[in-house]
Amino acid sequence: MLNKLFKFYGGVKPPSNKTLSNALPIVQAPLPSRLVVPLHQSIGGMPRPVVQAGERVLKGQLIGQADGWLSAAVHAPTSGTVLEVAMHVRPHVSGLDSLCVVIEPDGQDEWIAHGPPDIATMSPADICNYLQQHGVVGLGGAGFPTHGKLTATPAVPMAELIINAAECEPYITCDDLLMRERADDIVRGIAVFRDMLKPQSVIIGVEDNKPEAIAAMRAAVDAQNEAFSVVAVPTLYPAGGAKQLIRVLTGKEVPGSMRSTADMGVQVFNVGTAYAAWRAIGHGEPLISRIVTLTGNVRQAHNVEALIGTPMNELLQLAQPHPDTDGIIMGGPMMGFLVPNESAPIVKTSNCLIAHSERLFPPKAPEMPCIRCGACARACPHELQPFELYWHARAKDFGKTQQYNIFDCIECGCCSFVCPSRIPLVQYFRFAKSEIWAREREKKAADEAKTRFEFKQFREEREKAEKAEKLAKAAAAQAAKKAAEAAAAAAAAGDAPDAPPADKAPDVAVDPAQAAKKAAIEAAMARAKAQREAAQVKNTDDLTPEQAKAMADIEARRQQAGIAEPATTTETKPE
Amino acid sequence: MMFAPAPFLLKDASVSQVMTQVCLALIPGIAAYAWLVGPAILVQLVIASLTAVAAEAAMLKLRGKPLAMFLSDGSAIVTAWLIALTFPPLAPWWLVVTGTLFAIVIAKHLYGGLGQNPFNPAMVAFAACIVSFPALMSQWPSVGLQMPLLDQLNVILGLAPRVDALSGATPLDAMKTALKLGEGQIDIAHLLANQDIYGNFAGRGWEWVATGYLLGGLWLWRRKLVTWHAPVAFLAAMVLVSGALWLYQPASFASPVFHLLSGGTMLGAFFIITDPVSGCTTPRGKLIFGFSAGLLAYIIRVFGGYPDGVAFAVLLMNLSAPLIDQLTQPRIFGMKGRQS
Amino acid sequence: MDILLAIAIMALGAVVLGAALGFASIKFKVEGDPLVEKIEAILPQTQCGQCGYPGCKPYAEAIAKGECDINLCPPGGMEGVQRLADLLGREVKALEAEEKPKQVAIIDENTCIGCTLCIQACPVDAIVGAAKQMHTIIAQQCTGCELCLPPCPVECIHMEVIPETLDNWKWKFPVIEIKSAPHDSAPAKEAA
Amino acid sequence: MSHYIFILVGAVLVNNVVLVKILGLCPFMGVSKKLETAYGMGAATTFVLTLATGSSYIIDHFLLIPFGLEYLRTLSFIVTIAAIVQMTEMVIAKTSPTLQQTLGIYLPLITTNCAVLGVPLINIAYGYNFVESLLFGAGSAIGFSGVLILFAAVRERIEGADVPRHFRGSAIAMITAGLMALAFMGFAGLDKYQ
Repeated sequence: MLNKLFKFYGGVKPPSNKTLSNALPIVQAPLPSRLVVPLHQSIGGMPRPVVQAGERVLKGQLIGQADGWLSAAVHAPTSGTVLEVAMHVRPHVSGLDSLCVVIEPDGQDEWIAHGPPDIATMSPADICNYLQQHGVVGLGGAGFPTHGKLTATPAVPMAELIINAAECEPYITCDDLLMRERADDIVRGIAVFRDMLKPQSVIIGVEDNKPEAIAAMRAAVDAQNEAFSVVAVPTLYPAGGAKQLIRVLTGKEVPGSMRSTADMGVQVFNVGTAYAAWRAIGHGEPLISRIVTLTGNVRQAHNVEALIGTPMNELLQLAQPHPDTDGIIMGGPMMGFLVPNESAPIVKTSNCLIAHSERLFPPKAPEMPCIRCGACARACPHELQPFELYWHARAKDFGKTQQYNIFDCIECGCCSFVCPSRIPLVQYFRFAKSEIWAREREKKAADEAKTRFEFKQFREEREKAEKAEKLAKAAAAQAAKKAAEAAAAAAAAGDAPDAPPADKAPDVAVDPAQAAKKAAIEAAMARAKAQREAAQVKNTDDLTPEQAKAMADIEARRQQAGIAEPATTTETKPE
Repeated sequence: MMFAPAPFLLKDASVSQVMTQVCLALIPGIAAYAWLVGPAILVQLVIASLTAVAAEAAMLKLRGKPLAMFLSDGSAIVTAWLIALTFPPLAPWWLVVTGTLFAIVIAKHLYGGLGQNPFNPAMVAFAACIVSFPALMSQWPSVGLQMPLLDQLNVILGLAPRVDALSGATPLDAMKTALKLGEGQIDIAHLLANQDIYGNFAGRGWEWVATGYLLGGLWLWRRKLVTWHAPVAFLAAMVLVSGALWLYQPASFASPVFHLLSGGTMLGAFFIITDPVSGCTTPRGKLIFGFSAGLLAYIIRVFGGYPDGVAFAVLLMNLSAPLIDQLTQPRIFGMKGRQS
Repeated sequence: MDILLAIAIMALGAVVLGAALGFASIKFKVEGDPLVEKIEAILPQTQCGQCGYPGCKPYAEAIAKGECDINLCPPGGMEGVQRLADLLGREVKALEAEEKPKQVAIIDENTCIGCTLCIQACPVDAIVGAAKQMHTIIAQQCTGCELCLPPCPVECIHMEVIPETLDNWKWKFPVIEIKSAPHDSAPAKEAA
Repeated sequence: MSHYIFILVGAVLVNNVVLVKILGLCPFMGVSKKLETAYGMGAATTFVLTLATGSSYIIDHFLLIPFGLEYLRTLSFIVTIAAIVQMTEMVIAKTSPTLQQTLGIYLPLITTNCAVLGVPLINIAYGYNFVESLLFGAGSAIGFSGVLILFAAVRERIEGADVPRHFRGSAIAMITAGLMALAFMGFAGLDKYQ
């Protein structure tokens, strides 16, 4: 091996159980009875639905338009009819619903017109846009839109492009099989990334328990005359964590506070992402299916290529689960979760479905108190002190948890794995993290509320001041008028024939009198206007487009309901 | 469906496994001890264990905690054994019972039980008893005195008079007394030459007990139940300070070997200061903890008013441990070589 | 004589110390009160006035001066009280009023007559609309202070508890799981 | 020289003002909930105590004894200490208002802190000279701050412990203080060793 490998601290070696599912080739899953495609499948903005119930869609047709820069489009996985666009359960540990497009397949699987773009004429920005439109997101777990990692133009030159094929979680073999069977397309996908990021070197990291995949990848790299190095990394969970893999392959440690690894001159993509990117660029196919490992308590564990939106329980039937299966774990046994509702659909990040049974995963013994043995600290790949974090998270002392760097925790589960007291440590950390986030949200909302409140106060003060000023002006005008009248009266009184200077007096007096009158009228009008303004607050001036749209919608609805006529026509003011 | 958080795979480990292994590691030392002073120590172990389990059960019941789960963790047994092993083997039964009760009820359960006590319960028991009953806690059987089990039982149960002949002192205590009484006329070399009390380098026979503890401790280290930091630092501090003073004035200070193999040094190094609950948990913290405990133990046992300093040293470090831990947090992943 | 001497010496001491203190009080005079800002940062900024002060800042000032208790802010909840107690080293007290879940005001579109009264009442400008037009509440900006409820002449505003969505969903505190019947039951959430 | 070291170390450890002499318990219990506050209180008390021992020695030797006014000792010490405390409070109010708030009532209470009054009186009882008095005062103050900080760190940890309901808060803190005093008994006799 040319590459010098580094070690990361901690890590555990759970039984890998990969041989269960890596013996059989990838099978194309049959069309399910219906597809529920969640619109929100990646980090970032929620895509907007662009289809309506009853509409016929073709395979690969856009159904969710990317919203904002950090968002990825969603496509129809097969041809059929849109049944509804409604809230459906999502594969999320909360079991909450989100907006989904439900499609009834027509069985024809009819593709929309598609074909590879002319990549030679595309600028990097075009390619990014193209990937976004084709819904390519990271398939490793988090679902970060791929173009987001490709557009970053860091000040640091890109030193290494790392392809994460470690697949360190037990049971999962989808990347393994993908590399064995489709190494050529993967390498082409990597080449696209390489051309865009222009790194000094490209390293493909594979855990050394996948010799066939390593061989296949090396063969594909050689066949395409690429200079990528395929490196076997020691099998140690979580070697497939992005930061751990970077550490192992390059020796660089990316701090938890650093948002993007690009700032260290490294970028990491999952091997499946590279494949999906090539399907999009080389074939024009959007991301509508993925390889899913079906394993666990099943008769025939294997990998399938499943359409996004396939209900999990339907898909798992392909592997013939044993009758004592009592749940489905999405993801691996270390970081996955039991799906609260088994009819939840496969999404872009569903890499593995494990049939859960108590025989396979015996129920945990009850939680004992922490004895501070430090086993978790020795296992933590981020060198945290999980028992201290636990101690403070349990006491809900979140400030302290932040002091102990809770946000550096990657929730890999090593600490829970080794804990002799069987404490669900990760669970405590997730709890603490989401509490801290909620607090930050509240704090932000409070700050905004405060600013708006202060602005309102300021505005009211100003209005009051303006009103007072106008009143003062009016009073001044009144006084001037009075003075003028007095002067006029005086002039009139002194209208003696032997007073020549008084000749001019009426003229002079009339002018101020008229001016005063005019001023008074103006003041009155201003006053009335101010009063009107005060009474009829109108703050619809600077609305965001959405707000304006929402109001327009509501107005339209009101008119439909026949409750309120257009506001301008009549005055319907009940008492 | 149940809600079970990830990870779904767990390593086969449990608190009771940890505690059982600690007990197993104590066996060589106990065997040597029993060979040295006879079955009395086994009687004490039984008394202490029974008291500890009974007290634990009572406290768990009072606090409304699940009995079976916590009784089976074995932590009470470990505490009981440490108490029995640090108390004089012929101490009256009620002394052991009092100590154990104090340890379990006050030092452990008032703080919330397993894993939450800031002080090592066994050491709290020892300190409380030696402060309250200094005479009884200093009566050690004269070494080489072989008494049949029945006689020993009688002494423990208070049925036989505590004859002076029974009551020797530990080598440490004896030496301190001799030095104080002798007012400088007796020197260490002379005392150590007195084979009756001191054996070859430590108290005759006691070095075997210490060796037993050492073996058990090394086994614990091999099993990765303790790390090397605290024991090594503790023993290093002991050797350094005793060695320095011994070289400076061999007439009034005993050799490092003597200090390593007498009193509670070995038991403390591997079984007491390694207690993770009341000790430090960071690597640097463990080094500081061990070193300071060794230093304090030496100072107290040589210059202070008590026959051995390990218990007080451990308690003093226990109360410093939270602060040391806070100040010695290791750099986390990605933060090495940076400003924290 | 002794007594006089003693008095003289004590008086001397008093004068010296008094002078020193007087000097110090000028030298170390404190202006402003940074504490108010810290207190205000804890308050939820609903500006609801439930504490009896016209807004969060006046309440913060009153707390800093020690004029009132720290348990008068229902929107801040017990947690707010706890944090105030921590900051100020005071005893934690139970809230004066009962704690409510976070709410948002909703205007019934069909009843609203566009009188603008609620717009004037809203302390944080979270209601938009013009005269004789339906008003609407910007949900993200609504603090749930309920100040818009009383002025509405047609009672078209009501409060709704903010529902749990994926955006505000939180991990729950881990509890010892209770096993129930397996398979296909409703979304499992921990028994919180 | 070693005599002075013995006075200093003895005051810190062997005759620890809180755990052995059982003086100054109110701030020890009251201001040890948070480590940060404990640092502040420790610093404030160290400052006041050292200054108080020095100034009370001066007052005693150059004012009270020459004029035969020893019977005014307690009174004049209290007045002096009160003035020093007032001054300290002003300085703290200026430099760290949060610390002032968190120390709360305990800052003015240093005035009546038995440790602050007790140490100068012990000094006189032991017949210490000026340097010895200062050392003893500083040692006591360091001892006080030290155990206060350690105690605060322990309490922060106990805060998260599953202490039985009836023992939460001050009760378990008192027990902890007791066990700390037990640990400090280990130092007994150390200062007699010459």
